[in-house]
Amino acid sequence: MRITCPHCGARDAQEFSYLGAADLQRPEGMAASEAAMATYVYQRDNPAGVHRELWYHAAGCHAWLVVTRDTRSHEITAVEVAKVRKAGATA
Amino acid sequence: MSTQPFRLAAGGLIDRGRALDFSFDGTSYRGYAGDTLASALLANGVRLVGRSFKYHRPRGILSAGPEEPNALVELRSGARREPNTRATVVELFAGLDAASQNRWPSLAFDLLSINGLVSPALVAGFYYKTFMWPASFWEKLYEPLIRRAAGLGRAAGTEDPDHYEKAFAFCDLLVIGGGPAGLAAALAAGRSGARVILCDEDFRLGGRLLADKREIGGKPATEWLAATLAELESLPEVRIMPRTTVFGLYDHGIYGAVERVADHLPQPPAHLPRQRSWRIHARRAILAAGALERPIVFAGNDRPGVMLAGAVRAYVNRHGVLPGRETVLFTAGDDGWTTARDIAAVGGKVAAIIDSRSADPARKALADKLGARLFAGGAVLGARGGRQLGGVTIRDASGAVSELSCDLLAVSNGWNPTLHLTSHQNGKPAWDEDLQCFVPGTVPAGLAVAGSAAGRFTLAQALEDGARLGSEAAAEVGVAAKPAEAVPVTDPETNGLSPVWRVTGGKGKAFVDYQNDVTDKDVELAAREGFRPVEHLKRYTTLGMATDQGKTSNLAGLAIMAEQTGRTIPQTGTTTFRPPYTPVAIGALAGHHRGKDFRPVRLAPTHDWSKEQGAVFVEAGQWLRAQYYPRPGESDWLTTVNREVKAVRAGVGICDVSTLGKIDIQGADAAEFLERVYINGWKALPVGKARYGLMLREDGFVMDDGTTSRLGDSHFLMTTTTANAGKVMQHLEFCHQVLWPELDIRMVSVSEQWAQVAIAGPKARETLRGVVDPEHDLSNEGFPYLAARPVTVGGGIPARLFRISFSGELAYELAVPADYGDAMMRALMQAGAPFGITPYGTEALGVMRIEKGHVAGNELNGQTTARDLGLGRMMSAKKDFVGRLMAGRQALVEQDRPSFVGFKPVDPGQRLRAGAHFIGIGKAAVMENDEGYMTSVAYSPHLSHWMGLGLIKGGAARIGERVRAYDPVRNGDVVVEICSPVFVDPEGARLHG
Amino acid sequence: MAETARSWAARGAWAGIAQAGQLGATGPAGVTATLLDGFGLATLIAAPGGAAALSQAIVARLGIALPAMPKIASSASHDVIWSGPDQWLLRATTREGFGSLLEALSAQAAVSDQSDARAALRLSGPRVRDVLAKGVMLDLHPAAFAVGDTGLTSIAHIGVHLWRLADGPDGSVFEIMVARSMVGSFWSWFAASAAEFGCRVSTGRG
Amino acid sequence: MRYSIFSLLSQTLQGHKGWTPAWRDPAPKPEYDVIIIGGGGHGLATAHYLASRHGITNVAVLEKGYLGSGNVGRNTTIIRSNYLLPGNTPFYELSMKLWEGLEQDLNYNAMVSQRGVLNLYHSDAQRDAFARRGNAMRLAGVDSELLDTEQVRTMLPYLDFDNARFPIQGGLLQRRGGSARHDAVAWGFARAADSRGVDMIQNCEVTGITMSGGRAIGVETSRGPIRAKKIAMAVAGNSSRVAEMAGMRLPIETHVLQAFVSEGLKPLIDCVVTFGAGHFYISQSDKGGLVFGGDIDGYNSYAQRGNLPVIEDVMESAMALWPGLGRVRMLRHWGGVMDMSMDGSPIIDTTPVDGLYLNAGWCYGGFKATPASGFCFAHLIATGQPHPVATAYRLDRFATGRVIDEKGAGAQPNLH
Repeated sequence: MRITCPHCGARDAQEFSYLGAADLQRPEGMAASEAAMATYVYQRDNPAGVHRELWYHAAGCHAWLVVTRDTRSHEITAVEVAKVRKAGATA
Repeated sequence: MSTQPFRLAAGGLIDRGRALDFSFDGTSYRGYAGDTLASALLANGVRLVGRSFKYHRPRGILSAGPEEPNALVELRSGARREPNTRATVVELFAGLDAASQNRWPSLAFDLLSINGLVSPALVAGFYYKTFMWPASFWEKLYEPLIRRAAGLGRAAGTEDPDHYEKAFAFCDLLVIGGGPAGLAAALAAGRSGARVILCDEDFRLGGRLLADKREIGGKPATEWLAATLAELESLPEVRIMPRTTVFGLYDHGIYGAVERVADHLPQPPAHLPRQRSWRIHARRAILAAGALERPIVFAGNDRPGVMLAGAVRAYVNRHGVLPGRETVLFTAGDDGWTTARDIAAVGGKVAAIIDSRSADPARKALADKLGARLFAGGAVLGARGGRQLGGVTIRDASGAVSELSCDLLAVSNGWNPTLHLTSHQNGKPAWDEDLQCFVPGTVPAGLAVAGSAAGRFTLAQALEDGARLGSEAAAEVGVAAKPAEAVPVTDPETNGLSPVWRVTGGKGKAFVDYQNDVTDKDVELAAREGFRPVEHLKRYTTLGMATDQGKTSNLAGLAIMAEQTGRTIPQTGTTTFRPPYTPVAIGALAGHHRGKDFRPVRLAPTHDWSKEQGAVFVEAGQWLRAQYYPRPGESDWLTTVNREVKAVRAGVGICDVSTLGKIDIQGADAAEFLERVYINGWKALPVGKARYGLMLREDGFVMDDGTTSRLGDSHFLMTTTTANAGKVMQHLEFCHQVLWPELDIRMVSVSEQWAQVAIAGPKARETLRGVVDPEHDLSNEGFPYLAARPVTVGGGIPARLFRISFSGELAYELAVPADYGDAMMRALMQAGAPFGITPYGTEALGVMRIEKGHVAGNELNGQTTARDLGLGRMMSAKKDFVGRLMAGRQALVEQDRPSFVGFKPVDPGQRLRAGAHFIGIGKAAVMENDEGYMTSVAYSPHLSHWMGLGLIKGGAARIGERVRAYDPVRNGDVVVEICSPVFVDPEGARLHG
Repeated sequence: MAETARSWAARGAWAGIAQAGQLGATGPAGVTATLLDGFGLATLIAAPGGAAALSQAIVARLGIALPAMPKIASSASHDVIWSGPDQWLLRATTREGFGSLLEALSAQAAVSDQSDARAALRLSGPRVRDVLAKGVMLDLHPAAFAVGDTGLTSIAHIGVHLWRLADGPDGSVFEIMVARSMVGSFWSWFAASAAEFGCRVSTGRG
Repeated sequence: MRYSIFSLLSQTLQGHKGWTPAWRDPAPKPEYDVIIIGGGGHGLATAHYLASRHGITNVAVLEKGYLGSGNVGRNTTIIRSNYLLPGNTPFYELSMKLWEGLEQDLNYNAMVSQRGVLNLYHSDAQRDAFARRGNAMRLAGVDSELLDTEQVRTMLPYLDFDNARFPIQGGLLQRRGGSARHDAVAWGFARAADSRGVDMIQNCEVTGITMSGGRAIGVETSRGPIRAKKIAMAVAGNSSRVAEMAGMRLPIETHVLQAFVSEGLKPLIDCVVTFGAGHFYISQSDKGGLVFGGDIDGYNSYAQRGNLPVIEDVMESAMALWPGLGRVRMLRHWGGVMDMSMDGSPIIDTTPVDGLYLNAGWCYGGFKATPASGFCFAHLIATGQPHPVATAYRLDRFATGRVIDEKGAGAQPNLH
């Protein structure tokens, strides 16, 4: 596979390490519940189809990326920088 | 030396001026440059080349290409022996040495051919139905026998003396196959300036143009071939790679290829690899891999001398070999007739032509012209002969059966497109009813298929496809394409075909899959027993599972299954292919990475100094670290380690700790960030101080620990364990970039910048005094425990000094820029000489940390919590941190979780071992009584007995109690007493000394 | 970083690993390798939103601007090399004055001295791309990787930072930086890969 | 018909004309007592044990493709019970015992071959971790032996002992481990279940789970609706997709694992060996092919195929372990998709949906578990209670923290 890092350009997937689903929201703060955290840590949609997922450009620029990829065909339709995505969202 | 009795007097693309001597099964032969091993054997009249897998039937040469199922040999000898090598693709070289395989004692007389006598019982799947009684006989008797009989060639087993490489290539267009379609494609794209890579598995480009006598533009096709190659070679952005097989298609336009750099030489020249594996990144690719000819299933169709008609043509036209004196042609289409014509053209005798199609006056006329008897509407019922074809039994249109003698039977049944790569991405081929073959169905993005590989079998179509697709690919990648020129094919082409999948009624076995000895009866049996889905058929009969991956057999198997089940071929299934297209040497795909180069090794800046000191090194993850420093006269490692430990505790020692991960963390929110990633507090840490930190994974288990120092208000230096440095960096980047991008954190690894050494022992300060520049106060007050500050050494060299201790002694860690690591060690040795300074390694380091009850990798094994390790109180209740909530889960806070304590043998003479499990005294050694396990052990020279750290249910509450340390895998069973994990100086007096 | 005479001997990253001479095939060298030593190197990371200010500070001091893309910008004495979002390597051909430069820049950036952290190699020669193709997973074709381009990637499981400098007398010129601790394994790969073409090795200053 | 040497010889005399189909090809009935979704190894084993041990025969196995088309036909055929944690060891040991009697139980030769499984270690710490595991196995009544370098050298003299980046220091050997013929396992269970009346329905894809009042009462399929009192999922690789039909999310990601086979060779290696300094294991099949594999590709995938980086990683490990493999050719490689659970261990449990039972999360260890998985799942379905050796495989263990994490890798499936 090739992943087009928004910073570095198209690279072999070998340069990246994978974490998993990208859109999980960590329950933040002292008020967060154990149950919500367990869901965040363990439960996954695991879709057969379009999947937004986190990849870390370990051998490159060290950016965490959100890659939109189809888990049936491996086709990649979008790559975003995770940091920018989160900063751009309403926090 | 034989005289090549089957070599034609003239012709062929061989260099008769370059004779090459070679040997097969110990007999010497001669061939020419341009031969394959197969063509040279045929030239010499060698027909019997191998034995089949199951029945050990004599086998010859069926094909002239990569699809060869029969002519597999062991090539070369000794450590370079290559089993299962297809003689049809081996380029002949001087001194080539090959041997037949899967026979004993000899090829001509193979004892296991008695399998043929019991063969009626050895049908598909017979082994699933028997060998079950008595139960113990399967493994003791039946299976060893089966294993010995199975397999084909013998691997060398010993170390491969050749080396291999990997390489990466990028192109606009990858053309797979250097036949007419591929050449036309490469030319069209190359002329427009596109970056083109043209790969061909053969050592000579041209594909079928080498095997067929054709005309292009009114001239022999070989002239067009030569001109095209010359032009391609002149184009700077075109790279031609012969002897290179594109074996697989992977995601996003990545193609795997293997280049046989030196397989055509007796052995690789100096500085060249044997093979090179390529990862080719292609924006577009054109598959122009041609087609593979199909045999016909009839009794005895495996006799040496039964050959594909197209292969016969290749031997005649390309190699100047007519592999028989008297040929019979069995054809289901027009293409076979070309073979008859070409044989006649070189003066060979075509005794008869059996055309399965009904009578046709034009064909009759042609047969007459060739001097061959024609049996229109006929079939070959069977072939006879043992080690060599003796004749065929034929049935004519009227049903009359007769015998013909011949020594070569050319079989023509149409061609299957070489579409393998189109199915590597789960693409399914589609059945073409008109062409009676599978053609590419769903084709992966970026790939186009040209010529025969697309089922467009004529030369005109190949040239047209190549030119068109080559231009299109160039346009698609944004190169200004030049219009492709039309290249006329000027000789007539006909392509009539009415395939015959099998002929019934003959005597003896009729093979579908030659190599795995699968017969038509096996397919029938599979149908009878319900193994009807194509995958069941393949798996039950082993059809298509041999080294040729069913290139010549899959379709016939499907066709027979279709006939048995009353379905059409496409209803029965499709033929799909898994990578690689042809088998690939493991060494090629490994490249440089074997032996010491399997993975990079990391060396500390002090490595050469340690080596000079006589260190024994140990693999510690990626690093090589000094394990201990033996001195002359020391009988074993324990003696050395004991000396090192004693020297530290009595005087001073130094140990490299450069391998620890070091992360520079700066930014306004650095302290806040540490609050969130560590379980303990950081905001109150003063500048110039260090603190021990522990971090959890989000699931609440311990991830890593280390000492982090505050170098400035918004500047921290984190250390990680050696093993987890990369993992922690990635985790911190995740926390910052994904969880809390709003924080101002700026992190970078500085692990490589600093050479760092631990200086430990009561004389550490005095030693250091001789190294650190005098203006720095090192007194206990001036540089107290956990101080962490910049200093200078050696007359102004910037350094960092940390007063931290893993050994429990008065200790420091001194970090200098890596270029000065070597000098630092020398300076310390000099400064410490009066105190008997001693270098110590990771073993002594380990002993001392166990003596002090510090946790390390064995305890931080990913299965332990902070509480388990006695560090639960570090967890701040006032802040959120990674892992906080999950660490509070029911099962993680249960009182009876095994927790961290020390152990000492009740009999001080007994040795402890890590990995032993704890069992209550007097309790049975069963899982239910398992109370925990020993994580780390060492011999304490201070205590003069072994000591251990471990995790046991009840933990510290049980101090003083005795349990068994049960270690049956090493015959250990030692009674130990649970004790405090701190064995030496529990008050910490030495630390503050 | 060293600015005054010291009593300790510095030992560069290549010491004990590689030395001047000829590797592999004899005859005219297909590749020329220069082992670089003695340069100053530091990581600069801009504060959030602070890249422009940092770039201005660099322009003011060194006359070169920080590239926003994976590029290298060079003056006679310094290079700034993109090494990640809002992150650069600053390289000086000599360590003279480097410490004070870093100190001056630390107001605008998180600065981490890396002068001793990397081994660097300059490569040129007619077969330089053929050697690099045996390990580099980037397209280094002149049209795809222009003068001034840089990339962080890996070779033979070893992280590298490479860039292309202005062409020299024997064609394209590349430099590669590799973590100091792994330079032995890197050299093992390089020597095996360059042997086919023959390689002349010399030493030089960065 | 009963298989034996006598039936084989008798059929040989009749030209093999009398063999009957190994199983029927029935149309689905409108309703069953139990529907098993998934005609792979675990589903078929579950059917066999439901019928043979619990007398529950009004059972349908619904398979979207052909029987055995999932991971039972795609794995590297290794069987072993060399586990560390008490949640796992007794379960896999039950599986091993079932393997040992499988041929007689099924009247089908699945070619179980106890050739030994040897895990190599390359450091003192790894040795001690292996000792911990070997001792845990002994405590659970499982055979294990810790070998030193010389003992390994005697067994496998051609490994790289002298020039290795990570020298071999020894190994943990389970002699009773080995391999079995994967397809035959599926076929043997299918044939045995069929002989007791279980309907094996191929080309029948489940497209929905019919719910009524929070209870699963049937399935929609490509061959029409089918009702059932109990519905059991055994669709590892696709568990999340089927669970979604019942509105559930699972602690599972689907990943691709590649496997490899070499050309057929004369006997070369007599046991299963795993490399401890990389991801690689190898054995040799009865037919002579070296069967080997390595790490998962490491990203979510349902594509049943992988990519070159892992292929190369496997070959590098192969050469590092055994430099004599250089000229041996890889014949085929393929991928299977697996349920990678969040702690690396499986789930055999009831679900929040009444009437729906879950068998999932087998990671890359599903094949060796096949008999015990079916045995314990059948027990759960028939009795409503977990089998004693499978009590740890609860779905709620992630919430309670009772995870079974053999590697200590944490909640990250691609690290297990």
